[in-house]
Amino acid sequence: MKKIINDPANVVPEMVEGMVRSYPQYLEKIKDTAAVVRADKDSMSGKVGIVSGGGSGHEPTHAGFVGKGMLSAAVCGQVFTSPTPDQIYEAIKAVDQGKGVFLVIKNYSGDVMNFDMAKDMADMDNIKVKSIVVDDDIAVENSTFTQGRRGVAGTIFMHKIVGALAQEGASLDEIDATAKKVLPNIKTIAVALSAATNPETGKPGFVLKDDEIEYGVGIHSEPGYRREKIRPAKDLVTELVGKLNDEMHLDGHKKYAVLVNGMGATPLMEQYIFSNDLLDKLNEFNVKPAFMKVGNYMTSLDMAGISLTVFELADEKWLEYLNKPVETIAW
Amino acid sequence: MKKIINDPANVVPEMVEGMVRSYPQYLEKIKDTAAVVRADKDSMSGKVGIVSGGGSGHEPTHAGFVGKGMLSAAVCGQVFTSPTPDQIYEAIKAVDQGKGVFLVIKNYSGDVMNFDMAKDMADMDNIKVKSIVVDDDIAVENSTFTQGRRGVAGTIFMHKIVGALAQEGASLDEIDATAKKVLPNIKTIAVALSAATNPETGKPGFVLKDDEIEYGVGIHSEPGYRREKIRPAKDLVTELVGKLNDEMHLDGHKKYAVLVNGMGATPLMEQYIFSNDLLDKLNEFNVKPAFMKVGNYMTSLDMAGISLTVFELADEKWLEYLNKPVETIAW
Amino acid sequence: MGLTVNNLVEWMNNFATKIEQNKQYLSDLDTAIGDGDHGFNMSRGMSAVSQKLSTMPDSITDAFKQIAMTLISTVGGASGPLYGTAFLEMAKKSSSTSDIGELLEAALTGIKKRGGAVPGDKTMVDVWTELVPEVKDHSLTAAKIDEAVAHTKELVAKKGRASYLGERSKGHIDPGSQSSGYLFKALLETEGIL
Amino acid sequence: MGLTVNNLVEWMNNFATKIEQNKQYLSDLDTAIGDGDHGFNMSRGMSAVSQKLSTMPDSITDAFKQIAMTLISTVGGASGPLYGTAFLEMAKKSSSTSDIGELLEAALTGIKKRGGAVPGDKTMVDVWTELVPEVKDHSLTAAKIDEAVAHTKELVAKKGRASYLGERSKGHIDPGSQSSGYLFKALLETEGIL
Ligand SMILES: Nc1ncnc2c1ncn2[C@@H]1O[C@H](COP(=O)(O)OP(=O)(O)O)[C@@H](O)[C@H]1O
Ligand SMILES: Nc1ncnc2c1ncn2[C@@H]1O[C@H](COP(=O)(O)OP(=O)(O)O)[C@@H](O)[C@H]1O
Ligand SMILES: [Mg+2]
Ligand SMILES: [Mg+2]
Ligand SMILES: [Mg+2]
Ligand SMILES: [Mg+2]
Repeated sequence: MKKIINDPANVVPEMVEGMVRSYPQYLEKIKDTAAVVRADKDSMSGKVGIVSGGGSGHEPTHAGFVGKGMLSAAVCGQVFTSPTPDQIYEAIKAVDQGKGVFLVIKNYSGDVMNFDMAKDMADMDNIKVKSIVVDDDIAVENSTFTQGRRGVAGTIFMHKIVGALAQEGASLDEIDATAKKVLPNIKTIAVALSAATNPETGKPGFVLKDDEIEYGVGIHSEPGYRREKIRPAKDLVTELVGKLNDEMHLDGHKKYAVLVNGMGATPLMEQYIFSNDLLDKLNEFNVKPAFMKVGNYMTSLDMAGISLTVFELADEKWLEYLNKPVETIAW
Repeated sequence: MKKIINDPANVVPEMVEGMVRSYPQYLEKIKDTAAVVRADKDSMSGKVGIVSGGGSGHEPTHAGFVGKGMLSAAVCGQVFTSPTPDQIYEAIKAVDQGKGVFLVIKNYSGDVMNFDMAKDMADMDNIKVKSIVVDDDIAVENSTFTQGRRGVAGTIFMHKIVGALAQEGASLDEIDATAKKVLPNIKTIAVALSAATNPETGKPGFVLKDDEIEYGVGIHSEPGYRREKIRPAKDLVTELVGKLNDEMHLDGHKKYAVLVNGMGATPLMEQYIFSNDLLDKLNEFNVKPAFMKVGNYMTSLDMAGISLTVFELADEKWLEYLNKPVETIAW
Repeated sequence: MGLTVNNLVEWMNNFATKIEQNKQYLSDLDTAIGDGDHGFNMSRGMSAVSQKLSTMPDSITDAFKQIAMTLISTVGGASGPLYGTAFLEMAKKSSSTSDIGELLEAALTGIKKRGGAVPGDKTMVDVWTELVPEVKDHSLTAAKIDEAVAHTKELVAKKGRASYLGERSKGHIDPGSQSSGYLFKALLETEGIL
Repeated sequence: MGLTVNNLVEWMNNFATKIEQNKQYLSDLDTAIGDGDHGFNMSRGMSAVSQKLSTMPDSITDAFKQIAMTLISTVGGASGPLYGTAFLEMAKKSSSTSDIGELLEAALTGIKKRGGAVPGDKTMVDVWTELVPEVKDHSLTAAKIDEAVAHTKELVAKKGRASYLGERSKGHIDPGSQSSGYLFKALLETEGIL
């Protein structure tokens, strides 16, 4: 493991300091926590607060999306480890303006439980808290008897939608209702060329051979659904779009937002080549994305790979929300 | 070599297609070239055109900076290979509005010669062309008898300044004069943990051991000035800031813009940890950056490492120019 | 003699030592079917607990509360709220009883409520469900602990990160069950509580 | 006999073959002191030239012009404008002479002007400077070509990418000099021109 760090045990606090100090126009640290809150307090006044967070290692997610028009605060857990309830609770308190706070949680048992405990703590303070648990990763079979699907890159679309709603003054209930409608329309699937190496453990999550790839991996190097020899970008697109189409039945009469997301160590060159093939493939379905982003948004440290998110814009307003300007580091 | 590509010989045209198709709001392809021009033609009307470019593999540079307030066009060469004069010439013609065209060139013999030939071609069309050759990399000893220093990440500050000037209607001569003043104030130095693997050759530029780093590498895996064992982020900062200080004598009474640039495969987490140590180190010089950016701006495919650029804001207006809003994919 | 502040602290310190010694092993178990951090998470938490308990708490309730709060605020991940909840429930229950069997039963109820797992889901719930009755019956043995932990190997995960693997989670010991095994081993080794 | 359209095309095809055969070697030389692409750059260019010349040009001037333009628009990097300029200057000169020595002399002047390198800078200029007089004197031999190329090994680069290495560029053959060596070898092997 060769990384630009100091003590592996301190990567998160040092990273948070670095972010906040590099971008004071957007971020402030919440005292004695690894959570950050919008520097522009005026933009939050009278609005519902939006709090997200999770394990670190997914930068620019989540802190990179804190700012006017998007998140009010983000809580940074240890690497790939959910933040603790006390920290989430501090973030909730820091953003509450009496209108309530909405939590965007990715569906991992750790995240769900820690955010739930924080909610319990906020309840005792009479802060109204509602939440959505994002589960966009279609690699995992869905079932009510299990943990269900993971929350991955599609989460940033959720951040953008609820952030835009909050900014225009929507109530907690309105935000909650829209988030629930949005949720089933966001689907993501990934392919990895290599796993991430957690600085704390110093080991990669899995090891792929020099010519192997794995479909369906999660953002913490959770193993995927199939391993095979590397193939041309076109074939990767065919596999991933095929999986997405099975789920959401791509339809040229519908509108879609698309996110091609680099996992951390994948050059933009590869992401754009993938995007080129993707747009060809979507053309076969008569689909032309109404909104598209390509880049490193929900990373997994130094994992090489790409995830593909398709978000069906079932409501005309959602495209408007995606296009609303924000003041953040990374959107 | 494991990459998300199709035919290695086609990576550049496919990448350019992918970029233009993913971001039609910013970019258009110039017919029969691998050059892109601003989609927003109105924003160029009556203004000096700004053209940059160079070998590909540095994404989001250069095409990611094409848009209102920054570049008018960018020419994408083969991977790590200067574009050819005919392509540069097409870009010059595509952006000329009768006010002349300004070229931002990185100091590599290939780039300089190809852009020079394009200039000759434009001359024959009576298009006024001026240019600046950026040579911000202090890793290499300077000398008038040699090629001189390389142009690296600091180039994006040049893009921003001349782009802002052009946007506010400055003349070609004014832009040229400011660019000349800006040039000696931009200095960059890098450290690599691994070299880039060019998809065409399939080989890394150099090989570092599992615990080795190299200071002073270029953006095409040109070897640097010293190789040693990996050290804590703090020590890397000390080395790089030391080199920069030798050149520019950091001074708390002066204003600086800072760019912490990831080389492609370095997670943002590491870049922010580096930034945190950097800001501590700059504090020792009583320097607090007036402008700062952290992220992957001038990459070198899948190279792991960081470059540090310090830009002395000798003129108050330059900070204004840096802060002017733009409409690009990547600034 | 039963549970006292002293032997509770001893139990925790013993647990902390076991976690520290098996930090890598626990993380390796987690690498196979999770994200490889369980040992590091627990070690971060239990060394904070040891640190905290170096100042002797005033009461059993106080001790449980401190353990719970420390775990909740340092461990994170899935195991943090689960172990945290377990000790929080023991804190609550300890105002009415100091019987370790009843306390652990309250803890188990808390874990199940917090995580929604049921026996057979290949989580720490399996080990606790197996061993709490043994504590109550005064029949806990090292062999029974080992067996309860080993039993999770055959199961297919339905909750937690391992559930994403479906059938492929079979054949691996559940890391949270293994750390719970250490908790019960430490309890067994602490004289006077059982 | 001297230079004709026919033997010029033969020369170029022979050069293209040599480049193709040594593509990897040229890139390896460039990896040591540059960016490892010289073989790929030249191969891209010369296979385009071969392709272009498969339709026989009308005149020597026309042929040189086509070669120049093809190299300029396909090679890129440093070698593209340099080889391109060389052939462009030969095209210009060919309106007044078909003497290969004079043509190559004009080419060398163009290369020096375009790149600003002087002999000793460890660039293709070294090989050209050494060999053009040999062509003019009708004394070019394979051994002299090899020697001129090998001589660049000792030099410290002052121009081009290798210059960033300073002293460390010593001990490596300059890739552009090696490809120029192939150009002269191909010339030597083409009957009738010299
Ligand atoms: N819903 C749940 N109910 C009970 N136990 C759970 C649940 N989810 C996870 N666990 C336990 O937590 C352990 C993993 O803990 P840890 O690795 O620290 O957290 P994370 O999975 O967030 O990385 C699992 O081995 C399992 O025993
Ligand atoms: N200024 C110059 N003058 C003459 N020849 C040069 C100059 N710069 C580079 N060269 C030649 O070009 C060769 C490198 O070409 P190539 O690798 O194709 O381009 P690049 O350096 O842009 O990758 C060098 O080996 C050298 O012979
Ligand atoms: Mg974890
Ligand atoms: Mg090159
Ligand atoms: Mg884990
Ligand atoms: Mg080269």
